[in-house]
Amino acid sequence: MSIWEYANPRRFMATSTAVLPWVWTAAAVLCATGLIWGFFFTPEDYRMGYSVKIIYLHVPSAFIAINAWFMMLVASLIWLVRRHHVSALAARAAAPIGLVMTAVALLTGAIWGKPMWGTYWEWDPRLTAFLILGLFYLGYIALWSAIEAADQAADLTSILCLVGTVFAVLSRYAAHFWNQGLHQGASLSLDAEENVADVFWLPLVVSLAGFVLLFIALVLVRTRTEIRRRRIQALAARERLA
Amino acid sequence: MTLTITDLSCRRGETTVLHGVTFAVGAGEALVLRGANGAGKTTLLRTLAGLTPPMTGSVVPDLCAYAAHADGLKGQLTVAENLTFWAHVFGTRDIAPAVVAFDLAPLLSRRVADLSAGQKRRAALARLPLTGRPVWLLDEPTVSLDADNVARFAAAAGAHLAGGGSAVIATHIDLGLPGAATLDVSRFAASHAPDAHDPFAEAVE
Amino acid sequence: MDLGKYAFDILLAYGLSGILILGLVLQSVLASRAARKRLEEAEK
Amino acid sequence: MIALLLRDLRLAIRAGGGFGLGLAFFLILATLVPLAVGPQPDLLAPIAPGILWLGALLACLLSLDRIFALDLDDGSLDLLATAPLPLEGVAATKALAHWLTTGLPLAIAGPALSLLLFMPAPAVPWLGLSLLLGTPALSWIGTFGAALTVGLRRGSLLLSLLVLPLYIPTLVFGAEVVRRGAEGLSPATPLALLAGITLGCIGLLPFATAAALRINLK
Repeated sequence: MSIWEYANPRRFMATSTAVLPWVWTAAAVLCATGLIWGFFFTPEDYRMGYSVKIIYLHVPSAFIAINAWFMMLVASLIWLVRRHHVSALAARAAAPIGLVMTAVALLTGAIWGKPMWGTYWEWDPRLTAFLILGLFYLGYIALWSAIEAADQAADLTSILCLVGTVFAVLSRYAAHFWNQGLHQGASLSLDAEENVADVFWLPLVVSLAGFVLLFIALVLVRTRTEIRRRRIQALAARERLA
Repeated sequence: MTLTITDLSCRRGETTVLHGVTFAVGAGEALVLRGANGAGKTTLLRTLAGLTPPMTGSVVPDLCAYAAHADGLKGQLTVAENLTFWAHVFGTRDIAPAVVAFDLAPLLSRRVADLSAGQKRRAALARLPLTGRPVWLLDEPTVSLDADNVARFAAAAGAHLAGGGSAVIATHIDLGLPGAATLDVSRFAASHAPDAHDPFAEAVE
Repeated sequence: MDLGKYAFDILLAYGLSGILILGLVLQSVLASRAARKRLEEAEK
Repeated sequence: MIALLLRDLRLAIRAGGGFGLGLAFFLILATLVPLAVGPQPDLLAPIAPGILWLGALLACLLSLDRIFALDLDDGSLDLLATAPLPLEGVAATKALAHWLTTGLPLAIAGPALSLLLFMPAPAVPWLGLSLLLGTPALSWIGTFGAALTVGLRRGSLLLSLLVLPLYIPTLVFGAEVVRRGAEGLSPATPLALLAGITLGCIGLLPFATAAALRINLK
């Protein structure tokens, strides 16, 4: 059986109906475990004090914010190359999630930045790049909602996503070039010991996994909504013809 | 030069409007498209012009010259400038024959914005011979033309046919073209049965 | 429990993020329900 | 394609073509900034590079929605798409025409306007050069945005929302060139990056623009 069978809306609906409760449950359990563990059962960081607890929201949301865009990029490519409608709709479904996650990452970053750096906002390249990412999400969502014909909207937003990715990466480098910044390096890497101590790292990984599952659940739910909307449109179009 | 179309399906937006369109127009022949508003005449012409890709079947590129409702003329430019521009774009150099055929000589140095609707229409149709393409696709070419101008247009179209060209015309009036066949596009109206190309044509759950 | 001098910041971060994310979840689920209802009506 | 370029240039300079609107906007902006922030040279000089680049960017944005919308309305775009020209060529020609009527005048006017904002003298040639190198990218990106939104009602607001984020790298490197020039540093690196962005846009974006046009003409 080929993976592309899931690209059939009917097949996708059936599979997602079966899978969704499990994904929701797993997402809720992991998010709750990670966040509660992080919030109640981790010690103070010697440098940042208890403010380090914000990391359990900040890092996962930033991770999702970036990877939601990559998911949209892949889904757009699949739509452009193989014309699978579900793929285009999944890209559409992921955009608002990416936007909210970007907002959460920026918000938690700002709140964390105040005690650490003494300011809510700093034109640090990472922060700037996230702000720019948010703008790209806004443009993408605006283009989707502006075009009525669904396939045309899918085509145009896919092209925007491809071009936008190139410019988003360029903007990231531009921001880095423009201001060297005070944000610490990525806190999650393979040699985690060096960056974040184990006590903080384990709950962080759990909460990260929870956010990933939450993202999957949300994408599934929203894609189902989009598929149903398309079906409603198709029915309306048939009614007009008849 | 014969335009042969076999089993063409055309769509407007995401709905298949025409299905199984089959016809042939030979050199010197004209095909008049009939059908109620919304039957798909414009859709068929746009598909033949290569603007809308067909769902099934194929069209030959660069064979047809398309003239739509919109004139494709710039109001701020003179008639001569407009025609010369289109001649350059299509790689023909001489606008004189077209000017003669549509009797545009007195209007050449006038701005298009200052022309009457009928004159504008004539200038727009004069673009067709400039394309140097054998098949003319005309969407309601006689809209806003009075009887005189209709006759002038019919004469120009007749000359095009006599010269071995052909034409597909969506029109409601009889142009009296020699060798004109009529095709009612509603014959090809896509059935309302589910469309095999559209995964949303059947219930999704 | 004592969150030290950053208690307000931490709670604010968790609170606002919670509102945003739960809002998104709620909106997604409600939109999904609405679409399902409208589709059921349309299919009839 | 030369015929198309000449036609677009001719249309721009004929009455109602909008040539010079961008330039006038640029001039007004350079006048309004001192009125808003105060006339002190030590206040204006450091922000002059940024203001001028931002002004150029917004002036470019003003005329973007005309690039394809007028041709779509009068049917020319349909005809161009059926013409033997490749649509990519049409896209590139349109962008070039936009640059010649908007970007190039801005690049020429920029150094003159920099006097109004007390920009340090060593930075003035860098401003001209960076605008000359950077504004083509603005036109090419803008043409892409115009192709995406060509069929839409109220497309021009959406166009700004789509295009402005894409302008960010150009703006950053362009303004950085001038800032470094003003501080007496070597602007070679941002200048090279700016030129790289422009070359990339000129080489690749017409394909995306043509793809968007084809979808919109369907």
